[in-house]
Amino acid sequence: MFGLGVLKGMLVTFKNFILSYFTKERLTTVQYPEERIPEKERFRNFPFLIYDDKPEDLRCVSCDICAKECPPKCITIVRDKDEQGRPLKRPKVFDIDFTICMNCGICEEVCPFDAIFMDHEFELAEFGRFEDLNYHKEDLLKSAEYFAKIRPSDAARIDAKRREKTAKAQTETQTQNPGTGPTK
Amino acid sequence: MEYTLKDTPALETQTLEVSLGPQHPSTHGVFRMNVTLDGETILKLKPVMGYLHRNHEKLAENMSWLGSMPYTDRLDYICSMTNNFAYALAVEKLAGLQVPERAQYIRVIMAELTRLVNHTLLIGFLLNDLGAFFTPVLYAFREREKILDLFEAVAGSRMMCNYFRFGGVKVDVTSDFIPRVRQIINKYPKFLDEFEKLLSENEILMARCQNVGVLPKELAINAGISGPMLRASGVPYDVRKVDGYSIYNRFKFRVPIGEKGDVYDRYYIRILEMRESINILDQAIKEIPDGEFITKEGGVGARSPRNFKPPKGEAYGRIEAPKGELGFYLVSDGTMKPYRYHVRAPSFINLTVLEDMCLGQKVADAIIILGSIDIVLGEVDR
Amino acid sequence: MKTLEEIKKDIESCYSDATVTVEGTSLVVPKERWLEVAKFLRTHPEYSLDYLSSVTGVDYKEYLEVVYHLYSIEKKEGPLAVKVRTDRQKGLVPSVTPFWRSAEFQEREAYDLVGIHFEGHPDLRRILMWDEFQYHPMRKDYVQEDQDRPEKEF
Amino acid sequence: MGTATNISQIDEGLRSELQKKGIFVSSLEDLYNWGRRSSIWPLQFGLACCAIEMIATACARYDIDRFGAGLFRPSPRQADLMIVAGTVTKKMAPQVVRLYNQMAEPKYCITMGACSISGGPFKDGYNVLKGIDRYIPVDVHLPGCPPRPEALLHGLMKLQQKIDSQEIEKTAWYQKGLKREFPVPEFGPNGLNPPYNPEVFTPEQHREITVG
Repeated sequence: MFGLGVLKGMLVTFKNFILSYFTKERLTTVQYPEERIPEKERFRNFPFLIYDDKPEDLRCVSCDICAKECPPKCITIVRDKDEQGRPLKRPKVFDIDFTICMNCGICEEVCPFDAIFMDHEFELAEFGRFEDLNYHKEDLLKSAEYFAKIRPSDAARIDAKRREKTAKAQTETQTQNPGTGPTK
Repeated sequence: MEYTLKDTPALETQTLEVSLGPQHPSTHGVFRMNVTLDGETILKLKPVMGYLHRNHEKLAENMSWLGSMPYTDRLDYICSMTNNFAYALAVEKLAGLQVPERAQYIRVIMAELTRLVNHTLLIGFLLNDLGAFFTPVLYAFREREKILDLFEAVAGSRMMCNYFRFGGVKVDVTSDFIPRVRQIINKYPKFLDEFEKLLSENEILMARCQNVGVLPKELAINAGISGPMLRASGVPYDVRKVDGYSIYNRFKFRVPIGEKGDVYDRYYIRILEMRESINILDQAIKEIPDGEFITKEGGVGARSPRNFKPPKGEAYGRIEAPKGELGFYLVSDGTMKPYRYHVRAPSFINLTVLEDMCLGQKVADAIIILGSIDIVLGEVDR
Repeated sequence: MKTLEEIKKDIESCYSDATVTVEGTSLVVPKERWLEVAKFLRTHPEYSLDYLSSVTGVDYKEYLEVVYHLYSIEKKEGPLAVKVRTDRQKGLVPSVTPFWRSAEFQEREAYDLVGIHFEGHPDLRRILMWDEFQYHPMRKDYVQEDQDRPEKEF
Repeated sequence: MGTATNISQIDEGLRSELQKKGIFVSSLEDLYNWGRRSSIWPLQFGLACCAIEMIATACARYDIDRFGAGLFRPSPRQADLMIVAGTVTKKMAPQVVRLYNQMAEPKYCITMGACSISGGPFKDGYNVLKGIDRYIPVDVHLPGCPPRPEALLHGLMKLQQKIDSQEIEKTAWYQKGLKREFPVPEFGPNGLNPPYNPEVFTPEQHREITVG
């Protein structure tokens, strides 16, 4: 019979149509604003700067490695200076141009001070290009608790590593000058 | 004089110059075909490219070796993992790096999953060109979402994975990775059977695709065609079997070969290749060992890609990407930036024979022939 | 696949004055003899390198170079890299499209991006850039236009 | 095109009272904007990787049809939203501007992905235009490379908010005799002439990068 193939195809579509009323698993649509897909821990969208307790003391020491490594060159860092003009271990300006960033995560990999991580936040549509999408230091700050909330296993691994590093640093300072006791 | 049909002179037809322009629903992106038509049949067809020429090779020349890795995701933006695979292989050949066992298995699993995604999508878009407006694409994207969830859970991004590093992979797979791959493999043959029942015996598909756009064997070899298009014309040449790169010679899998080399063979060979990929995945997840996922000595520790300076020299690494033979020709002058970085793109070279296959066919067939070649403009224009 | 020295000896046995040199992992062929050597590599039963995988134009500041990677389908043999050099000003290399059709697009790309003219190519036009473009962007001395230049320079 | 919420002159208390009685009160503007916002027809226009993500948004899982924007029109005459999804190269820019001119008013433009906003990762390429807003006015910028399908839906919702807050008499396309025709750039020897359209775009001052 000539039309058999077409009929079999229609049968498949019909079966899918009928079964979608019974098996819940066939309804794959996610009603986006109300219902959301569970976020994957390793999802990386745009970077953010992490601070431990107060937004002032960032982990970032403005060593410029991430700005050099960034393939599309979208990070701008200007080092902070104190009154006498000596450079400080803190960025005065830390801009990430979100219109250039390609979410590749290389800045997170190369940062030796675990100061920059990739965020899960993706609702960033804006009207203005230059005024809204060029994120400055204040807009990039996120707390360590937020980082632990969105990426628990990475946060645990990194915190363990940092604790062990500070502990080792303390034991070294003890062995060099035992008299003065533990220095911060 | 009484006018009879017989004295009418041959109907002088004018040839019509049409440009199936850069913005056209059938060109899978920004690709243009200057077609000279006599009525419906095609007299001449000149492809025009370059509308997505994003200068990937010029950018790579002032960027560190690892800095180009996220850019390779954007070459053939449907299968990002195989682009990373080809680039990583070429650099490892250049720098002489060894890859640990576990990383080899992870790479093969990721490459075969990408092949599944690419072939499913191709069939969806080919049927879209054939007139089955959006239904096969909906089936195809439903399966693609499952595999992309897996890529996102492991590599961090749905489409732009940036997951491979020189000497291994960026980070180890998650603990639930193997069960999820097994779950995908168990369900995929059922989906393929349903897809075949929906499409393969469809008379409209057979009538429109058989004996259309036939590619003879000698022309295929002479024109440097590679991948499923070459095998659909009857040439048993699969880079996975020929080069046996990575650990592909450990897996037993067959290479499907077509006979006539028309659009239907190219469509059907991709379904058979998907079944072979499932076969490879099945063997790979059984034998995946534990161990480190990136080589320690010489491998680019993620800490400083700028100190990764391969020795002076050049290397040409190639793999069997889902679209064909994807090759990277890298020239290094010992500094942290490649001196010359050339991508041998399968879609770009497979287009050489587009005109030969379309001559004498109807315009509607030219669109299907282009669909069966499976081009992605990010790779054609680089 | 025979080693590069044997291939060199074979070529020189057939064409006495072909000064083929081996450089690293590739064979450097003078551009005057390149058509004969290509014909030899393609038709000789022992090589039958009938699959030209990739053609690349490279700019080495003093000279331009075209790198061909050849494979044999029946013998399933690995890449033979052949280099042909020409000077920068009037870069002219004989085109191998009569032997391998896959060179057609790739030579047009090498002409478009690096500026090597292929003599005997059926239709040597720009393939990636638009036709009014007058530079060869992959050359090392190419200067890119400034998109933010002020109005008066329109 | 501010984003202030729509200040329809109806007093809220009165409105809720009537609604209890089943009477729905709305200003003509609200109804008009609601109708336009809930059936935006996008142009079927994909350039690169973001186009695949746009198609994924149109498919079953993220389903752009729930916002009324599912009908992708191939011809610009019937579309009123142009989603520029992918890298706009200099060779493609004249076509994009011509397409935008061919669309009927009221027309909107979403630049999806970093490439169409500012050239994105390919901004140093010799053939890449540093953002399509050099030639045509853009309503919503959507960063990401590629933005997730949900991010595109969020961008669409942001555009819908913008349409909601438009007052018909004041919008540009409602004025009498409006002729919004953006000049199509020509191909020059080394790039496009003119490099940008002065009335639409003023180049932001070049910021120095401290790298190297």
